[in-house]
Amino acid sequence: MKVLIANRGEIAIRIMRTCRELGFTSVAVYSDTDQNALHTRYADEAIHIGPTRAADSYQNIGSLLEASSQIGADAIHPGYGFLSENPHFGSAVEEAGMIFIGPSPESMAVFGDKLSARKAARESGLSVLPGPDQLLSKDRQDQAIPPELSFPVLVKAAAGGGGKGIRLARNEQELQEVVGLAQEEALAAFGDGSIYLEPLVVKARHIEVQILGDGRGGVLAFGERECSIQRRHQKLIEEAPAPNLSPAEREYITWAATALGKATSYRSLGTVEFLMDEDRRFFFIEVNPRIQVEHPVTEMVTGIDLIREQLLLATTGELQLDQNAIQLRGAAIEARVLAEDPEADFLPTSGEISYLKEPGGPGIRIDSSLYQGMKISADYDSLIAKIISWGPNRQTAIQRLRRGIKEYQIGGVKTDLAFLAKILESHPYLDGRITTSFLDDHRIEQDVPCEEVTRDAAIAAALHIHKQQEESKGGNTSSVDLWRQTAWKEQIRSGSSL
Amino acid sequence: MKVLIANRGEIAIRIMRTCRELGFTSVAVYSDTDQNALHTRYADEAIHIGPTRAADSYQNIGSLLEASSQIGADAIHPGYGFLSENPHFGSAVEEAGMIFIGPSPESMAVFGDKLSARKAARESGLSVLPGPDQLLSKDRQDQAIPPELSFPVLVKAAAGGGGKGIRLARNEQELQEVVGLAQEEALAAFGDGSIYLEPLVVKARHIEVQILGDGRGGVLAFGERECSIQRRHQKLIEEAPAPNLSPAEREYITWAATALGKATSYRSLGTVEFLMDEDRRFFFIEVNPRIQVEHPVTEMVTGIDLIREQLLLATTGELQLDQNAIQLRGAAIEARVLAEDPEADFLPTSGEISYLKEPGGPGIRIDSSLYQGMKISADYDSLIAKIISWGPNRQTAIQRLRRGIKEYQIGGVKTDLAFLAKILESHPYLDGRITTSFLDDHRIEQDVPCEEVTRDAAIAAALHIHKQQEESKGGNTSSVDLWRQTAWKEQIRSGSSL
Amino acid sequence: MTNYRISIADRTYQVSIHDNELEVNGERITYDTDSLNGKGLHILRRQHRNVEAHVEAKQSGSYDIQIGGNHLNAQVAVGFQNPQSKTANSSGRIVAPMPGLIIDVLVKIGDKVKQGETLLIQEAMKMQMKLRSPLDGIVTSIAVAPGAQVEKGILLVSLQPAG
Amino acid sequence: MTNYRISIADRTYQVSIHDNELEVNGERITYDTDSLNGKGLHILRRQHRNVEAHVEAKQSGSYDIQIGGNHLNAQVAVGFQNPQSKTANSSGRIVAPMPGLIIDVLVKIGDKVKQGETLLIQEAMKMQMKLRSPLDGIVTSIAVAPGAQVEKGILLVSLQPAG
Repeated sequence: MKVLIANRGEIAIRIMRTCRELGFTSVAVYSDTDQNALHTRYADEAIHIGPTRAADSYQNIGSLLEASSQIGADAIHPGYGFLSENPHFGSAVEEAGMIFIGPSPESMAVFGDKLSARKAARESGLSVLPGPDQLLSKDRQDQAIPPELSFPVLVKAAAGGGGKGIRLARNEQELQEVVGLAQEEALAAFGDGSIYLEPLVVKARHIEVQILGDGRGGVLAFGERECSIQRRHQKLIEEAPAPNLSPAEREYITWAATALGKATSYRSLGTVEFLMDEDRRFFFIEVNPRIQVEHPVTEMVTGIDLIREQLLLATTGELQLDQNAIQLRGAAIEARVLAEDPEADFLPTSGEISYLKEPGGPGIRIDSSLYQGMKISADYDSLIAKIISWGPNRQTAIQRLRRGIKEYQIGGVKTDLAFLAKILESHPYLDGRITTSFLDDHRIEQDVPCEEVTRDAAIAAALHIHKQQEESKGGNTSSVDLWRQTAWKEQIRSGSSL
Repeated sequence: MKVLIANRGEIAIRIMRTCRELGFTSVAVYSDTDQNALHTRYADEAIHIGPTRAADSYQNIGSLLEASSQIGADAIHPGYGFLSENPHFGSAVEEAGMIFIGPSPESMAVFGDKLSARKAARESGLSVLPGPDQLLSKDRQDQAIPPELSFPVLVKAAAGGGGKGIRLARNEQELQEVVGLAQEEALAAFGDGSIYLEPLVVKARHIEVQILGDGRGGVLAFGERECSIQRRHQKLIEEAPAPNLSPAEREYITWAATALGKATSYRSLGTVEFLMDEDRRFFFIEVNPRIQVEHPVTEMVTGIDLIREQLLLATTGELQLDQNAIQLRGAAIEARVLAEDPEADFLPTSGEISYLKEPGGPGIRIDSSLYQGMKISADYDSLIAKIISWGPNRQTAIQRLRRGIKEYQIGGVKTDLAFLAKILESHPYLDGRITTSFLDDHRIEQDVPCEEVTRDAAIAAALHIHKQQEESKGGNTSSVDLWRQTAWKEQIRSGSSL
Repeated sequence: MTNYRISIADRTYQVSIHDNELEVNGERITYDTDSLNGKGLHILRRQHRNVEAHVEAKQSGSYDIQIGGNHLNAQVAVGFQNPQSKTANSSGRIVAPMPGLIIDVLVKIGDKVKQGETLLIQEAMKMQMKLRSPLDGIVTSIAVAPGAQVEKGILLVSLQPAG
Repeated sequence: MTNYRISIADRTYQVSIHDNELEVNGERITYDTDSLNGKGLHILRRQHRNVEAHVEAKQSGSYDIQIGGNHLNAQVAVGFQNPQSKTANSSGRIVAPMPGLIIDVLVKIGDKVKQGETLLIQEAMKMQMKLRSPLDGIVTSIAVAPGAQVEKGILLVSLQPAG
């Protein structure tokens, strides 16, 4: 079985790892920029698919099909993002005689469009947020917003996913401003500029259920994930199980997700997303018809490799487990390591990874595509690694994740690691008081470092520059060797302190 | 709570990780050679304890107590090796008013001496290997071996542990030859040259049970580990649970280990080691009164952090769990990454770590003290890292461990990684046909690499040298930039292949 | 003897390095230090602590320092030159806040703009953002056109403050 | 143009590098290659595969290469010099098989020794091992004394073969 992974970065490597464990041959694809990327070296085979711009490479169906044919792939895994939710891609892969490791074209058609997804959910008996099941036209200056909605509203891409292309409008004027931008963004990201309106639910929690369906009505549920900690509508920290859910609440969403999967004969992995409002009512939002960034927390608490189950289902046509085999244990949390600057409104950062030391030890999993010498660019998503912790309970999982984040050393590029650590130390997070407005409600600020730390930093900087200058003068003996003559032994003996 | 860790390498970092999760302050100690070691930077505080020779630093009770007093430590964790089984150390720590995170001096006295351990086990109703409960004198040329023994026999250090100082004698002449060497080795390693004889059990399996006692008769058992894959009587690959044990067999060794712990009012972590012979009879060998190298496999299948339980017991005096909370799930395997050359009789290797990329992804745990720029020397143990896998069953755990080993890149120092991979691919291992003579019975040979690989290696070597030479000529432009002009695009278009 | 003036988080240190002596703000320091690789990993062995710092040169005079979980920026002047800021008042300079693609330029030279008015739209990481005017003024130069790929910090538009 | 003769696992390759051309055993190669860091990480992009190789210089002319899970040793001669082995027959040379401490020297110069007889005892990683004579002969020189710390490959004892 030769599987081409039509993606890059950590998710490509994640999928290849399971391929390797199963003895499947994995094929990497790469754009110009990615010619030395870790995923191209991890794969058993690798093939170039086009220039850096995603539309010409990772989102280019023609290139991908040509590469698949050239290399003799039996199956294609789309990962997340890029073409993963594009219904044409799955169909084209199947028409070319290959296995598409994802939902059937029918499921994709239903759930790829957020409005038809709402319809399917309502028909399966799920509560859906109020709002019209129709698209917004671009020139809507004259229209009033529909009577069932009131400001604030969210403008969302109908073909969207992963929190991209969502805009908030608090009044009529803002709505007029963002409509155009949202449409352009949606077109750029998903190849489809359709947008629609949804009410903004305040103090909501984002909770989702992982399912796997066999396409014939057999559906497994793998428990829920809490993904409320978001910036710019994109998830930052996710956990399983969702804290403080009652057994009845958990049972309800599991039922709802399974019912929707069964009603639509859902095939492959998918995530049924819900909002829980202040009154603890659940509303269906959408189905993500693909593997998700945050799937590892489910793997940690169930002990099940979701990609393995997905690959085996795709190649055999049969689910390998039954629902009784899915038992949760402990708690898991994922933090997304981003090449973004939280102190500058999460703007993307770039640079070359000059030093890398990834965390380890008990209860820590790293899904990363980083390597020393890697160049981080703004060409693709800013997600560069994920750190996931497991513990017998939520408190231990938090303690471990904090410990792991402190161990993570990524030199050369500014990341959100310190910001993630601050969230995990904040009282509302520890208490499980989490909503999608967490980062607006609770200002997460970096501590001013203590004097000792800045002093050490200043010394390190001076040493560094001094050493560089001495080296550029041509001598091989670096100044730092001289420092060693100031023996610490004497200091300790003399008891001198600073 | 300030905990000084009287150790180095991966186990020091392992213990500090849990300290950090619990909010305990950790203190590293270091010898001259280790002044930049990772454990000294991981700890909250660090203190120098003497020159490189272990007897003068990590095994120097005086230095350690002085350091503890200077830095105000509340407790000392000995790790494994070094002073961990030295009864004087535990007593000295407690007399100095600190908590010793390990067995009581009484337990240490019973189990530190392998002969009194045999006696205690026999009194608790455990089967013990035949042999006299007395030491061997150095000048035993005139003595016959005791009537209950026959060749081959093992010469073992009474104060030993970790497989060190064990010698095989197949006949009277070999016995005479090895007695002196074994005594000297025991003296060097444990500060005590006492040795004794034990029959060699052929086709034996080495199976051990992890216990934690409260020192007042309360004892928890955490399941067993299979540690039969050994080289030079030192474990190489360990797993939990032991494959192919019947429920009755598992119940028996659990009972035996717990009974011995209760009878001796055992305190802290310990491992009760058994041999299982060809007729599936279990014989007690010894108790290791300390944390063991292979403890992570037990942590992976129980989900319990053994160091955490040990630290909390030591600081509160109470066990935090009851036996019902210890439930096994799946299978875990550990492989020891050694700076040794398996093709040269496992002789130690040395060098500087020039490149490091550690494995990740689902079900992989790394316990390592490696960092890029680290100098590996023969001053201490050759264990440089551990890779541990977990899977829902043994087969998946093996697949994952193989995958993880293949991901592990350690440049600059030859290791046993490729050898470990070959063991994990061998049929007897996959079938669970494991005995302590595995590596003698099954010749594990490296494949001759295929022609494509050696050809690529030759090209890489030539490029490397060429680049170095051009750089030493002073130019900043490296030759490799020129290669890039040979565009791959043309090759792909022209379809040229090698 | 080389002197460095280093500013970190509103604190300023004067560090002097001469042979095997190191002074901070005039005080002799007796740390032992090591540099572990050629890439900026430095270890300061203080009395009861080993501190690890990663130093990375950014723009001229600006360094990133990772130390104890902190990610700090240091401004360094060598030889105690007074860093007399010769850069013009930059409030009229609109620079790219990140690398990315210029989607649209909404103004032309000579336009009067108000504070908060959108001047350009830039895209990066598939996110579009409006770059707004920081003041009331007149557009004096435009350095980019739609479709341009720009580096972070590149000057995009210059404004002359009004009044 | 530089020529390299490279021996790996009993195979020998002649690699020629000249500007942007690379030949292996006379055949023009059209790989695209890159060097990712200054530390010996090379990437060979072949037609349908990206291969990663880590190259590390060991002793003169000897290189360690890690590639695809293999750990290979390469002997390299630059410029096709015939590596005329000028080293003496080394069978009478006892060298340290690893770095460590010499615990005991059991022979003295002029001693007749038999094949398999223990000449020295060395300790490393707390394990003692006997270094035995590879042949029958006479001890002609002893380079170490008990207590010496030796590097791997250091000459310890020389023997003159008997007969």
